[in-house]
Order: sequence, then structure tokens, then C-alpha cells
Amino acid sequence: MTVQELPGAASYRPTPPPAWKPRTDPAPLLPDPEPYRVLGTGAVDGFAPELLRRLHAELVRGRRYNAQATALTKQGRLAVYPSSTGQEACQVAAALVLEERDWLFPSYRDTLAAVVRGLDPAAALTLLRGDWHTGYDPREHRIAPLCTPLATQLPHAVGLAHAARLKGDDVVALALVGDGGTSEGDFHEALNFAAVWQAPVVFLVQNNGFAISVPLAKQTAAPSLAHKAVGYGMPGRLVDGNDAPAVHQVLGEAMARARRGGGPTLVEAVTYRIDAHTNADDATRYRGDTEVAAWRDHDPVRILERELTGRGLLDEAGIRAAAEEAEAMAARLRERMNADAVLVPDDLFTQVYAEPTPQLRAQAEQLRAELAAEVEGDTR
Amino acid sequence: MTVQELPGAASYRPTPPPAWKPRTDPAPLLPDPEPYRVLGTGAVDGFAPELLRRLHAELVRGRRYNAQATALTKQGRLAVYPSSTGQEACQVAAALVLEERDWLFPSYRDTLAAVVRGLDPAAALTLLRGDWHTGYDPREHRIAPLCTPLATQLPHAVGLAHAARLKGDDVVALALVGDGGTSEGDFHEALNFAAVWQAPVVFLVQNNGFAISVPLAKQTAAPSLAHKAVGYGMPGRLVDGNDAPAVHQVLGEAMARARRGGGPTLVEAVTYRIDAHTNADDATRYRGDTEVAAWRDHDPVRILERELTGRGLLDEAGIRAAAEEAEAMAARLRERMNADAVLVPDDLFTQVYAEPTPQLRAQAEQLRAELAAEVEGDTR
Amino acid sequence: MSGATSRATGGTTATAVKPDRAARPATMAQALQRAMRDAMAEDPAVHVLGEDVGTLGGVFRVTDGLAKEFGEDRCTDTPLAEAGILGTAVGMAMYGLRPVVEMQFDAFAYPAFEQLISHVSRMRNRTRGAMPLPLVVRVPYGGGIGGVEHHSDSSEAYYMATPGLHVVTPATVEDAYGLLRAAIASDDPVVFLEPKRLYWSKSDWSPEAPAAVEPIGRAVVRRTGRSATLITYGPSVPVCLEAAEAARAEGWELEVVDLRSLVPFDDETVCASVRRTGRAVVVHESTGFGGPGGEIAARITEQCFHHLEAPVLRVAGFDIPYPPPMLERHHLPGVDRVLDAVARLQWEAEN
Amino acid sequence: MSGATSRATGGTTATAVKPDRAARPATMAQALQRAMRDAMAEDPAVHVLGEDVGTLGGVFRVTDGLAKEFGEDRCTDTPLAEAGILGTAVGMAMYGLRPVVEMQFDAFAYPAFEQLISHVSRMRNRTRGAMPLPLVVRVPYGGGIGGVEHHSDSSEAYYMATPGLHVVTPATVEDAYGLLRAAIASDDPVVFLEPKRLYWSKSDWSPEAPAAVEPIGRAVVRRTGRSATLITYGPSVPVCLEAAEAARAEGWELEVVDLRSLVPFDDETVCASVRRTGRAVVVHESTGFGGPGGEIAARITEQCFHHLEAPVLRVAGFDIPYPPPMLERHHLPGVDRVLDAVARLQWEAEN
Ligand SMILES: Cc1ncc(C[n+]2csc(CCOP(=O)(O)OP(=O)(O)O)c2C)c(N)n1
Ligand SMILES: Cc1ncc(C[n+]2csc(CCOP(=O)(O)OP(=O)(O)O)c2C)c(N)n1
Ligand SMILES: [Mg+2]
Ligand SMILES: [Mg+2]
Repeated sequence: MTVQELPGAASYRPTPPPAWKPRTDPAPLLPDPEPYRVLGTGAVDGFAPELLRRLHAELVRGRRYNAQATALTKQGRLAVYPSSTGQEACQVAAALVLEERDWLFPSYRDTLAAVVRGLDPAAALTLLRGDWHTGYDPREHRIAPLCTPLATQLPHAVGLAHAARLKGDDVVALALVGDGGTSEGDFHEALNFAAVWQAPVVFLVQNNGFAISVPLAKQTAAPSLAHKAVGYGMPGRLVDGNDAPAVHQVLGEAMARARRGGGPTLVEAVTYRIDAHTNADDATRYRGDTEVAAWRDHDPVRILERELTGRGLLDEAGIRAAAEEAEAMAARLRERMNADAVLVPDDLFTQVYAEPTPQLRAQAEQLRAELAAEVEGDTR
Repeated sequence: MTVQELPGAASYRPTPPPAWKPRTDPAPLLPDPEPYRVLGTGAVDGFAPELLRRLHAELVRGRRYNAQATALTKQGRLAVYPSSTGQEACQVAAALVLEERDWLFPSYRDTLAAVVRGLDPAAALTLLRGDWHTGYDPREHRIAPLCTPLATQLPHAVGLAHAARLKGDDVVALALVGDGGTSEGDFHEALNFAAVWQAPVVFLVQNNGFAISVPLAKQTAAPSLAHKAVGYGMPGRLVDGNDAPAVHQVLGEAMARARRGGGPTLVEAVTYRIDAHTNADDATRYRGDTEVAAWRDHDPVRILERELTGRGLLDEAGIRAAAEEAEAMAARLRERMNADAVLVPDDLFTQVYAEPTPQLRAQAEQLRAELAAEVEGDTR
Repeated sequence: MSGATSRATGGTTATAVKPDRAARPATMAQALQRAMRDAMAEDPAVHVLGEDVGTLGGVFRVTDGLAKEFGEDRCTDTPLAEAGILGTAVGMAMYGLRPVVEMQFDAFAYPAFEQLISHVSRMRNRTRGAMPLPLVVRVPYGGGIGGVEHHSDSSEAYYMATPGLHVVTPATVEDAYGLLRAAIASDDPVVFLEPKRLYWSKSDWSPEAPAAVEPIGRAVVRRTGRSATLITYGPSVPVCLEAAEAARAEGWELEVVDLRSLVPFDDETVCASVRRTGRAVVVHESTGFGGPGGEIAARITEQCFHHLEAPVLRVAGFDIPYPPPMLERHHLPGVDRVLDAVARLQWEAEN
Repeated sequence: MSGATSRATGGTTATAVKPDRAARPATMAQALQRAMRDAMAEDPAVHVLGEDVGTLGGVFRVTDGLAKEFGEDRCTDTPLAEAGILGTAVGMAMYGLRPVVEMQFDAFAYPAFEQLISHVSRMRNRTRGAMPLPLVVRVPYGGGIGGVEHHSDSSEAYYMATPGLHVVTPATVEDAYGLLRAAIASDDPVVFLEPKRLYWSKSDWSPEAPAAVEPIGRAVVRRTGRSATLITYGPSVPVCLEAAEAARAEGWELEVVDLRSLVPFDDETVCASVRRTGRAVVVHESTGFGGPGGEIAARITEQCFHHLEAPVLRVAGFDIPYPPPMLERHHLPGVDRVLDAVARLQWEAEN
């Protein structure tokens, strides 16, 4: 190519790259600069008193559940318990925004959300007591198994929501993940698939400040975790995770959006893990009392109770009733958990495949023979 | 807790979550709404004519390199060639912004960047001719091996940059990835580590519109790929990837920022893959001629040449000189590639470990014996 | 395996196709495509997803035409992220679909290992059968196609070491169809390994009269012989058949067993053959050390020790990363190496 | 393995510590900690990184005190992303550092498999030796600690099937120190498998007079005996020693070989023992099918066939996903199962 060939070279302005245009307007995707709050604001007026009281009762029950489960670890009745004390507003709201046909995708810390959704409180602890991994039928309850490998449940939620939409079913999936879990590649891939497919799924990040011992500052440099949404082309919402009505409202809006075909939303709930990571963890190694104390001041149960009593929506009798209901639940749970689980060794082999392979049948036979010999040895 | 215990319940406003504050101001992280351009704007005046002419000469050489390498696939001299025709502005600018001590992390499509950085044009094709995987010493050239598994080179770049900073060395790493590669989990994890560690690394996404046959619209719903930056807390920049001075400037600013301790930047260069994915691909199966034609109008070589000739910074002699230099390079490359590579079968075993295991020594012995028997068989 | 065949029978193809039962040359790639096509036509729950599987029809064209026939919702070009592909497929299967996932190449399945090991292989067991995952992961594997790095891995050892997966690999055009139909029909997750260098292998086959769907878990004797047994699968089956042919000149009648299914493993067929011949060589492309051959040789020895005239030998790839195209012929187990191994089966003892 | 020891010799510890060569009870976790501490003190290129390794000192406290002594730049709490941890460690090694990566549990190493297989194991080979990757991936593995799902996997088969990696696992407090020092000193990538249930096993050991750094690749005979050889490693070594003790009552003198290194494999020591005893049982926790035992049994048979009085038997975990804590004792190979296998070694033949 030479100069001669180029028409009007001096006045030439290059064509812009033909394909480029923003795919979505970024502005509406950005979260508010502050976590959204309801308690202590006029927004409380917009809530039905029944919902507020229901939230309160569930928070009280949830707090009790956490305490009871932690106590069960001390009695050796649970192998481990990752408590959600301090995060009950997220747990309760996540369960209550769901329609019956919707799906919940919990992590190991979200037993409580499963219980609030209706799962038997003892069944929800099956995994954590050292019994078989899922103590309930996920399809019956539309609760995926409590997931341990971090963020791996998120693509499942996307796939399920996408499948439901393809089938024409009105189903939304709500997937829970921690602040630490947002660093995993699966978080990224799941959110991207969800946005590209416009899948009816809502992601709730419970930012409780820590991934075991690692504080948020070592986990991310982002303005907030909700800001990650913009990179996928979905809206990001930031909410006070201890403000139960606020979480309920923000999640509810995201669910509604997903339900009407508006695609996924990323919600970051700012909260705090009051207990150690699990009963086996020693939180004093990595954080001080003052921080914990500051968060205790912003306790989800307490701030809702204050608001409701202050507004005359809840009286002493109501509070007592909630506490009693929680106590009864704890008593039933203790009783259930004090019974030894009965596990059948043969079950090791029955569900690896639809039908055991010849090799597994032989191994089951071997184990049966061993156990029979043991019994024989014992009787002799 | 009862109502009585709560002081001033009616006027209570909950404490805000104590730990929450944005970690960074999101506004400066957001990319411009339009890809940044230099050609056809007054910004050209800010560039040294030598740099502009150098860019032009390298673009011409690069275009020729792509054509020659593609021709070599037809002659069976290369196993495969993923051409960067149409993307030469990115390739050239990426190489030229680097100081000698900096590191380049290329993907399989970025042979040209390695060549512009100074790698022997034939050595750069070692992998693609079916010879050993890296035909050069990465440490000598500070060019990581051309990476095939998508986005997996990005954490390497972060780790290397981080290590250099820990050692107190003034080294910046520039890592290249495609639009498709941004969907991989490794992209996410690398950018997050980079931002948390404030590593001196720059990520350049060459958004060429396709991942093999998959168009950008099936890859992401984000406003732009540069918008992903905000979710990591690093600045995102959007640039016209066919405008060589613009790419050079934007990358240069990001490199300078990284060098002075300002941390990583994500740059999206909007460009287009003019050729098929590789010589083995048939692009007519997934895209039409009009789209390609529109992009040919915005060809990086042509728009720079027009601008320079229009401004009197380049004349016919200069254009001819660039073409001749490119032709000479192509001739040398042909010559080099027409010579058969000499590979030693024994090398299969020598570099698996620092020292071959006893097993590998035995296997090498076996192969030597087999080959000796073959030769014997042949001579007989 | 009743589960394996439960869905493959019954039902008619949705689109009427002219019946033409005459066998004519077809490639393995075509048979695989046809298997997916027929499964999709019969069962709306079958979905295909992966990188470039839609518009392009896959880089090996194995999914050619599926998006056109069934729409992009049934055959979907996904974003480029293998863990995401498999992870979303898990979710789809949880909702009752039967996803068929394509990994573009063996080495590009590695990002999906966590989903495969921690979820795909365990979901049924974890939920005590409440949530089976009927999904297929198709993985083109193996070398011999002149592919540059990461395009020629034999990764079957990883899958075999993961309980809860079926691992299947065809060696013939017929089996490609039959086994893929069985895999899609299975209520268990199946890793379906497709020998890349056999994609274009041809044989006479009629898409209208395909063989009955094979139950998963049965090996087949491809050639009978009394001297020794070659045990192999996938890309090495043609090598062993050629070796068996060549061995006749040396006076050996070699039996060739095509495993077809690595998991479940067909001890019965394999051991019956080895007990007959008394000698065995396991042949595969995968590295020897830690590769499938160790398991196979060990279990044969456990079960047939007193029938063995010689130790079970292995002919495998060297214990090295897959080499570059210019050297791969030295790495791949060929006819000569198989015959060398047969020669080392201690024939003197007999004479 | 000269490369394996090149850096471990020479140099003095940076911080003066009172020499105290008296042995006293130490746990394996302490010995591992000490190995990293001493390596970090000797060589500023050694960096430790992983989830919770800094402030907390790791969930098993194996990195306890390192961040305090060497600063957070030398012992770093990373973001929670295993591929990112290993991938950045690759980059650090490319720049000349010697990263020691901790994976928090066996099953949480799976997200890092692509980096491990496609890069860690191949970088030296790919660059023809120009870019070795001297890095260590520490993986707590195995069961028997009552861990819930994903906390008890035995994943060694995956690593063994990946050429380019060394795979090492200690069974004693002394070896924990010596082998980890050797691993950190190695110019090759080492997957260092730490038997979780031995973390708190104790023996008399002096951190001030540790045994010489072990070269990687040597098995050791832990107990001599003439009746049969038990071949094992890591968490199963104490089981086999106990079985050998119990076997005396039945009149068997069992030899116990602790492999210590799965890759490279010490054929010499193993085969010398089996040739002496004529009988062998391989014992490990990992699943039997596709597990390490197949390779081990197959290579012993190949090399010692005419010395074998019985087939090499395997005692392994069942071919199932690791079971829940309440059932794990049925899964784990214990003394009884080992003795049962010994009893099946065809003793009648001899009498
Ligand atoms: C893939 C993976 N890596 C590591 C772990 C071990 N682990 C369990 S919980 C946890 C911290 C998770 O933090 P976060 O996501 O913030 O959730 P939280 O525990 O605070 O609810 C870690 C590292 C795991 N479960 N999965
Ligand atoms: C992990 C992984 N998965 C799949 C592939 C196969 N593959 C090679 S190139 C390519 C498309 C890449 O697209 P993009 O990132 O946009 O880069 P481009 O080729 O356009 O430069 C794919 C899917 C791969 N190399 N690595
Ligand atoms: Mg957290
Ligand atoms: Mg692209």
C-alpha cells in the first residue's frame, strides 16, 4: 500500500472498531455506596407486621439452634458445627424469600437456612454428626446438599435454574456462599454462566469478615464484593446482613427480578461471624475482643427486637412466646440427637452406582463375612 | 432480653455494621465508556515520530510474519498456526512497552509479541512446528513459554511479579489473554491475587470477538471485559486494539503505574481476528464476510499508515523500507523453517526430572536398543 | 446394569428419517454424532453442551448439526470454562435433565476435575440414591494426531481412580454408537473417552440399523487365539489387532480383548481369556507407571496366578509428559513393541 | 538424586538457637514445622503460602510461628483459591523462589489439578531444563480422623499418574523432617503427602540433631522378617507394624517396607525384600481399584515372578467414595484385614 492509494489521507479519521458497544449500561449494575438498611429508617413502615414478627421469631429460634448445635459438639454428638451465630438474619431471610418450588443451595454454614426452609432440625445435622452426607432428599425439599468444597455449589444452582427455565418452570435458585468463597474460580464461572444464560438465580454472599482466620482485606481489594457483579453484567446489591427486613427485601427484589426473566443478581450481605469458624477453631488467634464486641452491638436479633418493641409491634408476651418455641425446638433436637444413629455397613456399597459393580458386590460380601466373624468371635 | 432492658427503644437506630467501608473508591476503576483512541485525534501530536514510525515498521513486519507462518502451515512446515493478523497493534505495542528486565506472558496466539520483543522468529515457532514445546530459554528472554491452557499463564505472571517485588527488583509482568480466556476460573483467581498483593502486573485482554467459533455475546454479558477490573479493585481500561499508539499509551501508563507500586491494571483492547482461529479452522461456519470486511476497513496497519502519511511522518520510501525489511525477515524465516529440525529421541527422558529416575534410565535404554535394532534391520 | 439400558429402549425418533438399513462406510465421529442425535430425538431431557459444540459442531465435528436440528437450547455453546460447564451440567442433571458435556481435549478437562471428583462421582452416594447424576462427559483423548502440547494426553488413570464414575471407551464405529447410547441412557455419570486418532477410522455401518445398545461393563474378544492374550482398549485396539496378525508369522496365535469399559471392569471375560492362554500383555498409550495397566495386570495376577506361565507384561507409553509431535512415534506403543513383549513371555519354559 | 540434596547441605541457621541434641517426644506436625522453619532460615528463597498458614499457623498448626518469625511476605495467607495459590507459586518459582504450598485438605487440592498437571509437572520438560520448578505442594491426606466429607481422601493415585512430579510421604517423625527438607531442597516439584492421622503421632526426636536429609526415592525396611513382605507407606505403616507384631503369634515373621517415596519408586529395596520372602501384600488406604497398589503389585510381579510363591495381594480401601466418620472404621485397612491377606498367601503350597 502506498500513499497514492490512500484517498484523503490528511483528513482521515479511523473508523471506530465496528463491533464495539457496551453490552449493558454499567450504571444500574453498581451497588449503592452503603449497605441498604431498613431498621431505624422509615422503610420499616412498608413491611407487614406479620412478616416482621415472623422474622423475629425465626431469628430467636435460629440463635437457639446455633447454641444447641454448638453444645452438641461439646457432648460429642456432632463431629463439627460451623455456627451461623450473628448471621441469622441472612439465614432466615434467605429461607423465607423462597417459594415452595424454589431451590436453596446452601454451604456447610447454612444448616439454619435449611431448617428455616422446613427441613427437620436433626436431619439437617446428619452430615455434621458424622452420618451419611445428606440426611434428606434434596428433591423433596428443594434444598441441595450442604456443600463443603467452596463455591462449587454455585454452578449447580445456575445449571438447575437454567434447566428449570428451559422446561418452562417458574423456579428460582438461591445460592449461598461466603466472602472467602468469592475468590474461587467456580464463583467466577458460575456468575458468568448465569449472566450469559440470564438464568433465574440469585447469589447471596454472606460476608462475615473472615474465611477461617483470613480477614476480608487479605481476600479482596474490591470496593465491595457486590461490585463484582458489574464484571458479569448483573446488578450488585449491598445490604446490611444483620438487618433481617433489609436482607429479606433485597433478596425478595432479586428473586422477583429473576422470576420475571430479568436474570441473576449478586447480593452481598455485610455481617459477622460471632463464633469461631467451627467448634474446632480458636478465633482468639486471629481477632480481638473489641471487634467482636462492636458487632455484638449490632446483633441481628437485638436490633430487630428493639425496633419492633419500640414500634409496639412486639410485646413481652410475643418475645416470651418466641423464646419458648425456640426452647422447645432445642429440646426436641437434643432428644433426637441423643439417640445413636444406626448405620448399616452394607450401605457403603449400595449407592456408589445405580447397581453395584461385580467388584463392589464382592467387597460387600467380604465385609459381611468379616463382621460375621467378629460377631462369632465376640459370642465365643 | 425484654422490652424493659432496652433503653430508649422507640428512638433506637441500629448501629451500622462496624466493619463496613468501601476498600477503594470504585469510580476511578471504571473504564471509559468508549475505547480510547489516538489515531485521528489530537493525541497523535503527543507521540514522538520515531515511536510512531517504529510502530508502523513493526506492524508491517508483523503482518508479514503472520502471512509467512500461515503459508508455512500449508507447506507442512508448521503443525498449526494461530494467526494474529488484525491484532498486530496489540502484539507490537505489548512488546514495545516492556523494559528489558520486564516479563512477557504470552498465549499460543502471541508468537508475534515474542518476536517483536526480540525472540528469533524461527525459535518462536518451535512449539508450533511440532518440535519441543519451548524453543527458547524463558529466563534469557524474559518471555514465559507460549501458553496453551487458557488463562493458566495469568497466575504465573502474578506470582513472578510478586516475587520480583519481594526481592526488590524493578520488574513488571505483562500477561496476555483472549476474550474467551476471561471466562476461566484462573483469570479470576489471578486478578484477585494481583490486586490483593498489589503485584506489578498488567493484564491485556485481546478481545478479538471470538473464542474459536463462540462470539463475545455468548462469552459475557458484561458492559465490557474491562469492567471486570472493578470487581478486583483495580483500574480497567478500554482501548481501540487496532490503534497501535493508543494501545502503546494505555499499556505504557499501566506499566508505569505498576512500576511505581500502584498495583495491577486490566486493559481490554478491542480488536478482531481477521484469519480463522488457526489454519485448521473454517471461520465461514460461524461468521459472515460483511463483519470481516468492516474490520478490514479498520485495519491496524492501514489506519496507522494513513495517519502517518497524512501527517507527513512517513513517505513512500519509508513504507518501502518497512516492506523490504519485512520481506527479508520472511525470507530468513522460510529458510530457517525449511531446514528439518533435528530431534534426539533420548531427549524424551532427560528433562522430566533434574535427574532421570532409574525407571526412566531403563526406558531410555530400551528405546536406544529398539532404535539400534531398527538401524541394524535397515542396514541388513 | 439395568440402569444403563433403562432409557435407551422404547421411544421412536422424533424426526422421520428414511429407513435405510444398508451398511456403508461411516467414521467413528459420525457414529458418535448419530448416537447423540438419536438420543436427543428420543428423549427431550438429553442436552449437549460445551465449547464450540453448537454453531461449529465441535472442533472434531462430532456434534455437527445438533444445534441446527434441536436448537441452541438443546446443543449449547457455553462460555469458555470447563469447571463451569461440568458444574452447570451437574445442576441440570439435578433438575432431571441428561446433559452430555464435551471437553474439547483431554488436557482441557483438568480444570473440571474438582467438579468431577467432588460432585459428579459422589452425588448419588452422598444423597443415598435420591439424586443420581445421569450425565456423560465426553473426552477426546490420546495421541497420534500430531497435536501440539496438551492435545494428546491419555488421562484415563485419573478417572479410573475415582469411584462413582463409569469409564468407557470405544474402539470401533459400532461400539462408538452403542456405547455412547448406553452412556447417555445410564443413570450413572459416565466418562466417555473418545480415541482421537480413531475419529476418522471407518467401517461399514448403518445408522438405521445400529447394533443393540451395549450394556456398559462388558469386554469383547476381538480376535481369538491360544498363545497369549493382548488386553487393550480404545486407540490401541487396532495396534493389537495388527500385532496379532503379524504374530502369526512367528507362530503365535494371539487373542485380543477390547475392554471397552475400564469401570466397571469385566474380570470375567479378561480372566477367562488369560486362563485359556496362560500369558498376557496389557497394551495402552497412557504412561506405564501409575497408568491403567498396573491395575489390570495386578487383578489378572490375583485371579489367575496359577494359570500364568509368565508375568503379565505391560506395553505402555513411557513415564514422561506426552512428547511433541516430532517425537511421538517413539512414545506410542506400536506393533513392534507389542511383539517384543510377547516374545518376552518366557516361551522357553514351555519348550 | 543429586538435585534433591544440592541445597540442603551447607549454610547455617540464620537465627541462633541453643543447641540441644537431647531427643525428646515430638509430634510429626512439629517435625514438619521445624523442617520448614530450618529451610526458611537457611535459604531466603523459601516461601510458604496457602490458606490460613500465616496468622493461624494452618488448620493443623503445621506452619505455626513461621509468619511471626519470618514475616508475612515469607509465610503468606493467600486468598481462598487453590489454583491461584499453586499458579502464583509457579510464577514465584519461575523467578527463582522455592515456594512451599499448603493445600488445606486432600480434597481441596483438586481445584489446583490443572496447574499441577499442565504446568507444575511439565515446566522443566517443556523448557528443556531451562526453567525447573523447585516447589513443594504439601497435602494433608487420608482418613481416620473422623473428618466429614472431603476431609479424608487418599489422592496419591492422581499424583502418581502424573509424570514430572515426585510423590513423597513420611510415616515417622524423623522422616517427616528429613523428607520435607529434601523436598524443599529438590529442584523438582514434589507433592508431599502428610498422613493426617499421624500428625499427632510422637516419637523421641531432637530438632537440633535431625537425621541427615534423606535423598528422595529410597524405601526403608522398617522391620525384617522372612515369611512375607508388607509393602506400605504413610498412614498404613503403623498398621503394618502392628500386624507384623500380631503375626508372630501365628508363626509368621513379616518384613515391613515403608516406601516413603512413591515417585521415584524404589524397585531395588522392594524387590530385594520380596525375592527374599517370596510373598508380598501391598497395604494402603486409597481405594484398591486404580489405586497405587495395582502399580506396585504389577511391577513386583514383573520383576520377581519366579520368586513368588503366591500372587501379590492388595489390602486397600474399598472402591467407594470415602465414607462418613461413623462408617470409616469398616473402610480403613486394619490389622485384621492385613493378617487375613497374609493368611491367603498360599502357605499350603509350602507345607
Ligand atoms: C475448595 C475448598 N478449599 C478450602 C476449603 C477449607 N475451608 C473450609 S471453610 C473455609 C473458609 C471459608 O470462608 P468463607 O467462604 O468466608 O465462608 P465462612 O466459613 O466464613 O462462612 C475454608 C478455607 C474448602 N472447604 N473448600
Ligand atoms: C483450558 C482450555 N480449554 C480449552 C482450550 C481450547 N481452545 C484453544 S483456543 C480456544 C479459544 C480461545 O479464545 P480466546 O481466549 O478468545 O483467544 P483467541 O483464540 O481468540 O486468541 C479454545 C477453546 C484451551 N486451549 N484451554
Ligand atoms: Mg466468611
Ligand atoms: Mg478471542
